[in-house]
Amino acid sequence: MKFRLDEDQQQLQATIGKILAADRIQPRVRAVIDGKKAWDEETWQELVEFGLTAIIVPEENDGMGLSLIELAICAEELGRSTAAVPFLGHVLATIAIVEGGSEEQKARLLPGLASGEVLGSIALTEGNDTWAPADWRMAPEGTTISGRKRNVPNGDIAQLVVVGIEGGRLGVVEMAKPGVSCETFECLDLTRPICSIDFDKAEVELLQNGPAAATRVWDAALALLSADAYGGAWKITEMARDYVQVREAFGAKLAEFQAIKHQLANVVVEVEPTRGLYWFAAYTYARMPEKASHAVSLAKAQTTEVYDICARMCTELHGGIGFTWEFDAHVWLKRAMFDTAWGGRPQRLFLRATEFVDW
Amino acid sequence: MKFRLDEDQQQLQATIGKILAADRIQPRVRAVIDGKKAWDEETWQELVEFGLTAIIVPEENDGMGLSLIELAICAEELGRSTAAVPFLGHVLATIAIVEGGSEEQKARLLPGLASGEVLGSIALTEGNDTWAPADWRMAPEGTTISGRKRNVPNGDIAQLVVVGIEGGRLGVVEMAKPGVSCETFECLDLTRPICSIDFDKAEVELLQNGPAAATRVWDAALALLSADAYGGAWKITEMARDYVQVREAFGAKLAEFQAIKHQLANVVVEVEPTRGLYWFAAYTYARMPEKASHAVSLAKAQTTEVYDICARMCTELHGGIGFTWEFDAHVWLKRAMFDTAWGGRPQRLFLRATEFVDW
Amino acid sequence: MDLSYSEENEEFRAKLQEFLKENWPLPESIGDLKQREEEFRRRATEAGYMMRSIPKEYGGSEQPLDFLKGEIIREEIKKHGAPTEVVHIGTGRVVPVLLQHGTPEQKAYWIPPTVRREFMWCQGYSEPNAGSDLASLKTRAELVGDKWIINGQKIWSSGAHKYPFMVALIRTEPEDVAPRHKGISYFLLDLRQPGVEIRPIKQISGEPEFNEVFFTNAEAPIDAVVGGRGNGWNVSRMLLRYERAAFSGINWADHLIQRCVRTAKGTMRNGKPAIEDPAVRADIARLQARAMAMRYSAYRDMSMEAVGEPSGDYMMLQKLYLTEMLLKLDDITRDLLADDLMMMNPGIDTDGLKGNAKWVDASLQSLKIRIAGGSSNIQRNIIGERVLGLPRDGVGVNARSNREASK
Amino acid sequence: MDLSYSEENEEFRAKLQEFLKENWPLPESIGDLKQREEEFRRRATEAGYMMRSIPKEYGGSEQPLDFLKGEIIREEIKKHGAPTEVVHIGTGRVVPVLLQHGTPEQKAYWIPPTVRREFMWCQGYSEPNAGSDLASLKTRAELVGDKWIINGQKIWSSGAHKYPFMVALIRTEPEDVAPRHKGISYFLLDLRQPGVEIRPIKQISGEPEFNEVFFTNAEAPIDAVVGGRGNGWNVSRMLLRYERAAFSGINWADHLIQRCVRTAKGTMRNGKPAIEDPAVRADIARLQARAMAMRYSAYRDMSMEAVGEPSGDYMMLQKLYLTEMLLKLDDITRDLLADDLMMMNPGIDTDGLKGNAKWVDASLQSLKIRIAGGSSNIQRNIIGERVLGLPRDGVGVNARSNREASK
Repeated sequence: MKFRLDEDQQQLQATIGKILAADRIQPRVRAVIDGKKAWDEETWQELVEFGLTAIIVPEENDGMGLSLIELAICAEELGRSTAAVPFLGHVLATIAIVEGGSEEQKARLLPGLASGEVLGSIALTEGNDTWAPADWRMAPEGTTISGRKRNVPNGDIAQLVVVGIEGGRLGVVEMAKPGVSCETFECLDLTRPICSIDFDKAEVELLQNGPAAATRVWDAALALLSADAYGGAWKITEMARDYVQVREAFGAKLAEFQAIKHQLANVVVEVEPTRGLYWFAAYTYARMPEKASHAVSLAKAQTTEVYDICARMCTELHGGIGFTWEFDAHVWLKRAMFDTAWGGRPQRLFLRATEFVDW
Repeated sequence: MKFRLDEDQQQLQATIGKILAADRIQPRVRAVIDGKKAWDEETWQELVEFGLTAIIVPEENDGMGLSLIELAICAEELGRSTAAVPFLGHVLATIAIVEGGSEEQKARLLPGLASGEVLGSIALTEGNDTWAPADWRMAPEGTTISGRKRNVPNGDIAQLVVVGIEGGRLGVVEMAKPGVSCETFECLDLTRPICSIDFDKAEVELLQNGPAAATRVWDAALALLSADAYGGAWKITEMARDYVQVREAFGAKLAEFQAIKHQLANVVVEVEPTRGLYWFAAYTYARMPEKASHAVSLAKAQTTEVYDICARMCTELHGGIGFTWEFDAHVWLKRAMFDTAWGGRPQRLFLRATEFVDW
Repeated sequence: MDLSYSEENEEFRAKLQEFLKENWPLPESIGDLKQREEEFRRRATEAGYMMRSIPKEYGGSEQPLDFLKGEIIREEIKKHGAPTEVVHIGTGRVVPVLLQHGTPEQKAYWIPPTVRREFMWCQGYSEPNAGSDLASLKTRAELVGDKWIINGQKIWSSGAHKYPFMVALIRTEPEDVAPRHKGISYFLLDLRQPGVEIRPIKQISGEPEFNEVFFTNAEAPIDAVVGGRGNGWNVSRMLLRYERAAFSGINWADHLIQRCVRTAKGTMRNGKPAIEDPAVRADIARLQARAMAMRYSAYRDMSMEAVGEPSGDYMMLQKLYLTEMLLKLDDITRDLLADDLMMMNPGIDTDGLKGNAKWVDASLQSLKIRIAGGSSNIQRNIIGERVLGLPRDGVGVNARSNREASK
Repeated sequence: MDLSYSEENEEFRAKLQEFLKENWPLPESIGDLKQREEEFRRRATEAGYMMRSIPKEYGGSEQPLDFLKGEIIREEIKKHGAPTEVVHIGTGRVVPVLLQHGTPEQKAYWIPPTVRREFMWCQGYSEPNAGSDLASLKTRAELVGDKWIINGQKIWSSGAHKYPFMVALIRTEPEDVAPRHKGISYFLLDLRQPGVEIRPIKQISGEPEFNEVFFTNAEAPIDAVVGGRGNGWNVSRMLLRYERAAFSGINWADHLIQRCVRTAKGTMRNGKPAIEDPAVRADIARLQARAMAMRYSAYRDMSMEAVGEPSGDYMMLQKLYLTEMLLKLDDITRDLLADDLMMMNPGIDTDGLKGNAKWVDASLQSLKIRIAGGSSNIQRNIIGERVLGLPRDGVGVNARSNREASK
């Protein structure tokens, strides 16, 4: 048993970490936050060139043939950097086709996604916490679908979207085709804007391998969001740690006040163990699929809840400045809130986990 | 509107407080805790002589004709002192007869309870959280009852016990009569030992005014336990406050460590507002009965939960000494645990409170 | 104990109801809605229902402090749907300070237009390096001739971008005055002058509310100081006892709980409204217990104060207690919101409409409450020291002065 | 990442299963149950399944550190129902210290009987005025001729009323040695002597476990000190790396969760087992997430350590993380217990029997965990300072030495 990153994985993390270094990414995130850009195309291009979009694609479909473990490591770094890139929707669309497509579908659809030429996204929930495949009500009529899907990440810039369909099936829709329209909103997390997509007799191509693939897609989402949460939580903890060692009040550094020190210690005690948890979630997905739904549900619920508490405490530790738009703490805070909500709120997922135990 | 204690009530509280002064009561509690005495008969006699048992009894039945407000004030002082006296069972039996008895029953039964000549107790639950009158399953056969009642406070020394009967009725049983036996246990809270009572065709006298009185008795119990919880919580908070100002570690008083100061501040923030809550609970019982069940349920759930958290934190603040039998902190801690459990656990009572709202 | 309204109170209520019936709504001949609202407030003040703690000569209705009547007025106006008294820093903070510490000239000059809301106020207390630790503030005013010349910077001034007047704490005495807070004075400033620059600060919700205010040789007349030079610390810390202060937080809590219930009714879970879920019900009941504890603790304090009894420490705890309650409320509403948490205005999407629009914003604002007006840690220090009598902090300037004192 | 067992591990498991089949249960001819258990343990040690970190010459089985094999042994012995290795202070703390710091004579004298559990140990660290702050301990040993003469008092010694040997920290150098902890030595003491008086302390659960131990001119031979005079602080703080340490807390947590599930199955609520209540299920799942986080964080640490990678700070956090988890478990079980919380042994009452007997005691013990072995506040200080690199406390002796250092 070796529960560590091997040399290739360490190398991968280091390289992604360099692309996503704070001094490179933060100004770009800021441009998006301040509405100067819709999203961070520059960083996305760098990540695509590096091969991020090819990681999870089988070698025979022009991918790297790596596993969700490698993808989760990258998700941790993305969470840490808060890069405003369409990672979540794209890789979940890719995974949906990897898991659900016929050989022909994979050969046709995956190379474009792997190379980043085609941008994908994923449309699961129909609102009100209907993330589970069993909750999807959108039914196909012949080769078309009609109705609304919600919370589609970066749906407004995607060219291809994988849609969850009644009975836990998955279908592929090209956004440019007739009968597809996208409504955007004022989003909480501006680094990962979501939209609603309305389908009006839009042409859909069903993936061959339905319900099992749908569960895999949901599970992959939960594992990746766990990784994002861990990465973000550690980063904002570091920011607070640095701040309290510089900022003074009452003639002393904030860090010299025991209450402050203990508040940060309590944060670390919660955050650090969620790394092992997200690793295990990604590991089960890749290597022990029979344990995956249980592990990813617990991991997503726990890591995102911890991220949220951590982000709130660390924002509070910054005092008034933490509550300003100009200061970056709220970018992490809002990503934390997004992470708790997308894919299912914590309480729902803790309950889902119990479907896989013998209680 | 005057939400304060009037001069008589202040006088009452001061007098009871003197009887129950720590330097008088603590050695007696200690004797009970250490098994040298079964209960604190001496203090009970003093309280009886003062008139504690007559407070809630109507004047026409040789009582003082005061309200639950006055009784709750006394309960606060009892909670504060942890006196090992059979107050809870006795006053609830009394209230059952006040609320449920016919004129003849009251005239016959109340004077003995008011004077303390007869010691009463109350038998409601049949185990497993069946405190609500609707949950009682013990059914009379003719003029007898059979079955087991649990968690009867000081049932082993009571002469008369009021029993909750199927359909929310109440009945009086004389403990000395045939067919009544009492099983004692190793109790958590040694100041208020509970026992189970087995009835085997035991003679029972039904009280005239059934279900409404039963609800009143339960409500009174909840209000009185709220008062006990507030009194106990403040006292153990004071003990911890005094301790951290004396005890030193690392060359400084514990109180000089900000973490300690904040832990105590957090305790006070929770404890202090529960006084208004228990006052309101007792007030509604006495003056706004239509609001009582709602208020007493919320008050009992909240004050006892706070007492428990407070007692744990204050015990912890005492370090190792807090975990020893010789030190008194555990007496409050265990009363706090008793207070959360007797009459219904907090979660159950929060839910009960919602029966009386329009949600 | 008596929570019932006295006969006098019931008469008061009856008269108020009559007043409301006669005076709201007002005929359209009086003007547009805003004008009618102002006319109503003018009449309510004249009748003794608004501006109750302000003397008649300054435009108030000069009524004795009576928190119960305050509650009756709030209840009845709300029930009737009439315009409520506008609470703002001017009447809430500046006027009470002036009434207690101002010269007759200061009162006459500042209070009437403030009561009429012609003078609107922002607050200039915090500075970039003096947040919780106000005693270390650095903005200075120097008396040159008969004018104060002010230089420095204030931050977190709510509304400075729209209100022309600022109540500010400014250092007027040398910095080495000990203790440090002795050199601070309480100023009333007119911001409409060249020496003042205002830069709005956007909040994390995206809305502007705060401002930075820069003073570069800004001017103020010699009588801009209230309560005497170097006495600003005491003046600003004056306990505010006006009828609405104690209950605004409590009424707000009750209001939020009601809104939470409505959201739970409108949220479907497994085909049933979430309000039918026992866990949700019990969670909301927990909030209700806290709101009830707050209300009756405040009633107790007020009742005891009214007869001169020492009323305990509840009012010192209320802010932290309320903050904790809002955190728990946030947990509940976010679980109810589910997906909708990801949109700033979920109400816009008709599919998602369930009265949620404000919860996301509330979730962000709940953070501000923990920071603003003295952080929770400062509150805990105060409670530890004043309520429990524990020693002052062993770290920083307080520790230093303690150590020096004990030498 | 690879969590699967290697072929070598699977072979190890197969051999162990065979060993277990052959050696447990043992024939009654060997003696009574206790004797058979001891014989099994002797054979298991000989076969390399117990006392793995102890050299053969001292009665161990001298196996290389392999936490995975440790887990396999635990799993298989449990599955088979055979006697487990007895964990005690002797093999858990004294022997590792001796192996690293002891002289050959000390090792030969102390280790073998400790391994055989003929020498049983209690710990003498805390004193009445030195709890969390061990560096301030006052019990003294003076070297008179070739003997140490010991005077003072120890407290919270678990088991001193039944175990004859104590491992103790005792001051041997002058008190003004700075820093204060430099004057402390690590002693192995025989308590069976006239100069030692032991007074049991009853716990709040009513059970005796702790003791006060008074030394009045008690004696110890000159070689009772391990690791050199004045070096006791370092010796006692040696990081203990033996196979079971990391996982005992985690395995315990898993065990408690399983027991909590059983209690929830046995508890009826509204005519249904409580385990069917979604709120109860989600609550227990929350515990499971924490137990899972602990297990895989520990696996990660161990795996990285095994190849010499810096393994992060998880092991420093585990105690607080576990403590928090036990608090949450306590909340759940107490809600399930309901009325039964009022009895120390609810299992006695057949009506109430639902495997609850130990939860009330567990609820009380959960407090001890927070206090014992360094209070939670001390843990938070350590985490703040060592994990986050924050400055040391500004209060007390550390502050003083910091201030002096910065002069």
